Amino acid sequence: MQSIPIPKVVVPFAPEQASTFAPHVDALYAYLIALTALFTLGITAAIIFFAVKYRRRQAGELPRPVHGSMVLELTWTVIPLLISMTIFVWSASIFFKAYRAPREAMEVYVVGKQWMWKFQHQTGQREINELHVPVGARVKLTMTTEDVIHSFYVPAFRIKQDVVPGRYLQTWFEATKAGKYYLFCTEYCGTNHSGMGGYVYVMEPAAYQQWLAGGTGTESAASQGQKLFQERGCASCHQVEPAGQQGRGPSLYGIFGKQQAIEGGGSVTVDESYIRESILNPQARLAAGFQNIMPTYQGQLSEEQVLQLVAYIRSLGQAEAGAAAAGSAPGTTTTGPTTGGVPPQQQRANPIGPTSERQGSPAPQAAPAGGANAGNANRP
Amino acid sequence: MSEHIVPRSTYYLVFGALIVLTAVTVAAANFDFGPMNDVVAMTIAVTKMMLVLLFFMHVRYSSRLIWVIVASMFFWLIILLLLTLTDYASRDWFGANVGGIMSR
Amino acid sequence: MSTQTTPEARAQEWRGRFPTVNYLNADYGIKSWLLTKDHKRIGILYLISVTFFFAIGGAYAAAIRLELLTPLGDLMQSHTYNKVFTHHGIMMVFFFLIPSIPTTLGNFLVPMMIGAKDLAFPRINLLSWYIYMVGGALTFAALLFGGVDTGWTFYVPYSTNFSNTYVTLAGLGIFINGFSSILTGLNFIVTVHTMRAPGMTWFRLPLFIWSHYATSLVMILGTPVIAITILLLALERVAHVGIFDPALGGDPVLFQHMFWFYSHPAVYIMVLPGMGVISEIVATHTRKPIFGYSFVAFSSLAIAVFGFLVWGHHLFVSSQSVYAGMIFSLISFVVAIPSAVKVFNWTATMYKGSLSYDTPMLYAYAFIGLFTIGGMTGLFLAALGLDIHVHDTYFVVAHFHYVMVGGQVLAFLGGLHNWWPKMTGRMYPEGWARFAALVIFVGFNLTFFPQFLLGYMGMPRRYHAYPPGEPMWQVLHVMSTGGASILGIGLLIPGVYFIWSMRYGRFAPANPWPATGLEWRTPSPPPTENFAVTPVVTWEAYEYRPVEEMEVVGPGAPDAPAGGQHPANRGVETEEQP
Amino acid sequence: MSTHAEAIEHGHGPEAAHEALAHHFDNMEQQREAGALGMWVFIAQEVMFFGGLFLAYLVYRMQYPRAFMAASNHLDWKIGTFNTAVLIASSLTMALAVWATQVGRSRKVQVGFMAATVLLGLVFLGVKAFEYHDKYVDGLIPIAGWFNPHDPIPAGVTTGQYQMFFWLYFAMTGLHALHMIIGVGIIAPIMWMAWRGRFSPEYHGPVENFGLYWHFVDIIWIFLFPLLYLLGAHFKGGH
Ligand code: HEA
Ligand code: HEA
Ligand code: HEC
Ligand code: CUA
Ligand SMILES: [Cu+2]
Repeated sequence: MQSIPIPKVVVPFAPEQASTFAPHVDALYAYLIALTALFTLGITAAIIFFAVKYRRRQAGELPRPVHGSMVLELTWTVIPLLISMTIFVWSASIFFKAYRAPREAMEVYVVGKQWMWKFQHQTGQREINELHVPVGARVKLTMTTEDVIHSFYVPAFRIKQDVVPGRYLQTWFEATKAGKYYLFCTEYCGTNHSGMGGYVYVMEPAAYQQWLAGGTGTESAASQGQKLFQERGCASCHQVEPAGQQGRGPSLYGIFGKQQAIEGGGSVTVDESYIRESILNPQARLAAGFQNIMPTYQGQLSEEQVLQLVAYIRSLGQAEAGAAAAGSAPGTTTTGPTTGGVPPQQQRANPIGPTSERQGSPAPQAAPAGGANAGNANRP
Repeated sequence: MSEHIVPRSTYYLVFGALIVLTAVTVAAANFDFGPMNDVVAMTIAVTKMMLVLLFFMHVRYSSRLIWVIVASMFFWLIILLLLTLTDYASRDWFGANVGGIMSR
Repeated sequence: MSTQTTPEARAQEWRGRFPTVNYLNADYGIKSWLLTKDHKRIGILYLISVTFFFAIGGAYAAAIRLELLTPLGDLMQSHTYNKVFTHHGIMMVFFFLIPSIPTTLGNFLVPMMIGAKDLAFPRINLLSWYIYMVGGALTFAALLFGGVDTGWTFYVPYSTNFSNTYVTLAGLGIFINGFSSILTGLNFIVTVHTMRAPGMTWFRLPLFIWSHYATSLVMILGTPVIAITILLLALERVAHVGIFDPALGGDPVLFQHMFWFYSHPAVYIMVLPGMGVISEIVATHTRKPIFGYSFVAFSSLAIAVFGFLVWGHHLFVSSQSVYAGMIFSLISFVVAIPSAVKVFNWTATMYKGSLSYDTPMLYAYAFIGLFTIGGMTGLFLAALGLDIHVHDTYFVVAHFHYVMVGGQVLAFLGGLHNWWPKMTGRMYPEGWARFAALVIFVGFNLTFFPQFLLGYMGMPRRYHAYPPGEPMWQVLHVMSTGGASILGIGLLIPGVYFIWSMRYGRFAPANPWPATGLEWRTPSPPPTENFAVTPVVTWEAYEYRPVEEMEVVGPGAPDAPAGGQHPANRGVETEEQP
Repeated sequence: MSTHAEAIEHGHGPEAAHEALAHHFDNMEQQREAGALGMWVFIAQEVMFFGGLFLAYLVYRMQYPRAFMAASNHLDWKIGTFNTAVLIASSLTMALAVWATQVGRSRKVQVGFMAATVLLGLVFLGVKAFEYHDKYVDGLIPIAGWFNPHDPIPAGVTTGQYQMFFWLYFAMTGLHALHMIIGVGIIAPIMWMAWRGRFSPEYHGPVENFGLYWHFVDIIWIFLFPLLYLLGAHFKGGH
């Protein structure tokens, strides 16, 4: 994929440019400011000029009527149209790329809740209203909310994404500069909306490693999920071993990213949303060949716990699946986003473009990529 | 008066057609046309609506202006339905979770 | 009032204030106003009520600005602040700006401009005012009893399942108010179609009529959708389940679609009438026909139609599909073009005109400049990649105040000055009026320009407090509050001198500017059925003098005696000025 | 530029004004035209009003087709068909009422047709009330705490989605019924006017415009019927 050179535009009254995305947005902003200045100043100048030059000199004055000009009308219809199409194309290309989350990224789960942001790293760290990330790593956020709509906004990164109850949404960024940046909630969510924010700490890899080591709860999301899996009795119905035969419920080993046939026809890719649905609303889409006996866990698990279960189920068999994909074993095509084992040539380039020499090693040593390793490490 | 008076026989005919079409739509519902189910049902409903509009509501004999109003109310209704559906129809085109599909 | 007390005597005195019998003194007493079916009187009723709601909305604005003087939320509690900006938005949008021009100037002028005796359905017209007042009263009551804290956009599920404020009551008021808007639009459309005077062809209509026609289209086809949406929202609050409820598999984003299907076109309800006013003012005060009349006329219709295709640009980061976002963005750029056409044509009209510095024209100059800024910043928001950053920040707040306050509110003020002589039969004090216009212009820019910068720096909207660690943010907020104070004072001045002029102002001639429209060819204030004889129109819109005369006199030469009978006034009896 | 070159007299034209002519119209033709146009514009407004509900229906129907089919089978298509016929018949009698005023039939004929319309409308509403009661008995009132379907919900369908269908069912048919109730309220004074002999071939705007309204309500039902009652007929019993 061809990468676009990062523009070197600095606009006044802008927050720091701390992500690969920021310079692109600022450049577009500068272009629009130039256009606005052009049109506003042009029109203002014309009005002032006319108002002075053709000011009324005598009370009874009657100017000669001018009814119009087709040429002029066409000119000022077509030229603004063309100009605005340039804006559209430019802005849409930025938007499009901003939504193409890279496949290979460090993942963080985010849950919004009146009025705080909760983060859960795959490596187990949990944070509230603070998010620590290494500089130069692509970070993919999988987000949801426990209650109302919130919006995740980091001005310095120029990213924003609403979170909607009942859905998983994603956004991503690659920080380019170490520092401490504001994190805001920008969808009105009730009394303490303006207090629902914090900071994103972007750290040099070494410092980040240190932070990881010194952190509290180093139990990974997946292993927390595993605990829940035992405690909540999931294991009584679901097998999680590679060779395990089907229990009352389907084996969950290695299902992530696969196509799952649905009772009554059709199939679905097993992704985060589907797993969440299977836990909270199991009767919505039944795995083919199984009874509708799984109880709903709606109201019994918090969104965070659901995410931990998701992380756990995701981790099951991921390492092997990755290896299989690399070795192109039949029947293991992975369509959903995966973390481990995707061969380098299949990794998508950073859609926004390279910022530093770090490009090409998207998951630096600082970010133990995703649930794959974690899941293995914690397998009993 | 410039208004057109529709003969009673027309009304009776239209009424008959509407009743027959109601029967047809009920009958059709008991067959499975697969994806065409809704198309069949809606085609019949639209036909019935046209009969009511054109004859009971006299649109057939009305001025161009009334035609324009009738056309524009459908046009705007279709904007509302279609443009919203562009969102729902294309939500998962971009890959899982991006834009995000509804949880079911 | 003097010592006279009997109603007849008071009526007599009231009549004595005007040289002629007109709609104002044709009848006397509160009842004659509250039961009137005269479109002009209904216009005045609306003017009073709309101003009332504007003052309420303004008071809330003052509270917002005071709170934001300092970064910490020290003036009021966050819960209170949330109510304050919600009330500000609801009052300003639903009860002030949407009805502002159409129900006042529109009601007053539409029949007169087309040479009719009244609107097609006078009783429905009065009814719509009552509906408006009932809706306003309910919503206002909701605000007084405890308020609403959802923001004017009422996003679910906050508004349905979480907020424990008076959402249902306020929503009910807005629901009811919607029907007032629908009935006004219906009346205008039927009137323009069926009530035009002989000879008043479509392309002789003043552009004010075209823009009101387009506005009415939006009112009729958009408002019902918000009505049903709010109804569903209220039901959902009462029954605790419903179609937006995520617990049933409902999609909160569907609410946003339905809300903006109306509320984006509604922003054109909020600006098209202003554009109509500006067209009239520019033609009158340059004494030229509007350059490219038919382009300006059709651009209003184009805005009304295309305006319905872009609502999704409010949902770029709401989890709407990426592709839908692109479609909505693309059309948003297209809908900007007709607005651009208008701006260019107004400017071109000034070329080789006879430009006055009368107050209405000052507002028109300001409108064109500020609307351009407001509209161009709309393009920033329509630009997908950029909107990710500025969505729900003060950049948006600045954008919409530029188009709504710098646009419609200024046009409203300009229109009020332009037609004040016609409505009241009195002139306003020109000197004061120009001064006030200047104060308002300065105050406005000082209030809202800093907000663009704040927004790009990342200041989110609907924030009760902001980070104290950013001195620049506070500087900009202080500027904004300072500007708002100036703006507030500037807005009070017309309030004072308009009231003053009703008693002490100079008597206005029938056609003070002079202008060409039919409304100027009847006395000021007009009689009850507007015209003594039904006019027959034989001239084009804004035709200051016939072409043959031009050929003899030559271009641009002054040909009328200063202060004397103006050509556009020939054949019209004007009152002597006392 | 001649302002009053050819001014016409203030007043209502040469012939004596009809008693029903409002002061601000020039003649009956203009008044009639304005009335009909106004009614059509109002109907356009109504279409968008219902449009919001149809949109919600369409979105969720697309998302949860199976839930909607299953839930639809709880509605009795026989009752629905009967009511459809009743409503169509009432449209016919309304059209005939308009016809009777247009050609100047006696007031008894005019009132007779209108009364038939009202009667059929009331039959429809009565049946509707009966159906609502049925839903109540079956625990299908989609309100929090009340919704408790007695029949089992088929596999692959969540209670929520099921409830969503009934929410839409009640919203759509409820709004439709409300329009019918309002219609009955409006036709009453019109019948009274007809009884007083106010309508003639020259003046019958109110009847005509009410007819438009009534037919519009009929059209809404023409769509509601297949969308709500018939979509799962071939899916009896579910999978
Ligand atoms: C009167 C009201 C009004 C008007 C007229 C407009 C006009 C426009 N608006 Fe605005 N808008 C609002 C009121 C209005 N808006 C409000 C209230 C909100 C916020 C609601 C909320 O969330 O609370 C909003 C929000 C809003 C958003 C969402 C922002 C967000 O929340 O992220 C967007 C995005 O596209 C947008 C775009 C536009 C565009 C493209 C126009 C265009 O119509 C503008 C067209 C005009 C011009 C372009 C200027 C003249 C042109 C020239 C001088 C020539 C040069 C032109 C070119 C080169 C094309 N507006
Ligand atoms: C018509 C629309 C309109 C108008 C005119 C205004 C006018 C003003 N607005 Fe408003 N504003 C909105 C519509 C409008 N606003 C909306 C829709 C929102 C979003 C709400 C939301 O987020 O939900 C908003 C939000 C909003 C905010 C953001 C709040 C937040 O997000 O936290 C701010 C902050 O500065 C603000 C300020 C102002 C100011 C200073 C004025 C000033 O221009 C006001 C000036 C007026 C006065 C000071 C009163 C005038 C005096 C008189 C009327 C005298 C009359 C005299 C006599 C009768 C004698 N507005
Ligand atoms: C009573 C037995 C039972 C229990 C307990 C149970 N499940 Fe299930 N589960 C099933 C059955 C049966 C299915 C297949 C039918 C379906 O999709 O609902 C299933 C399906 C699933 C699926 C979808 C798998 C696929 O291939 O489609 C996931 C994911 C899942 N369960 C996770 C869990 C989790 C997590 C828990 C504990 C919190 C749990 N289950 C508890 C019986 C159970
Ligand atoms: Cu969370 Cu605002
Ligand atoms: Cu918009």
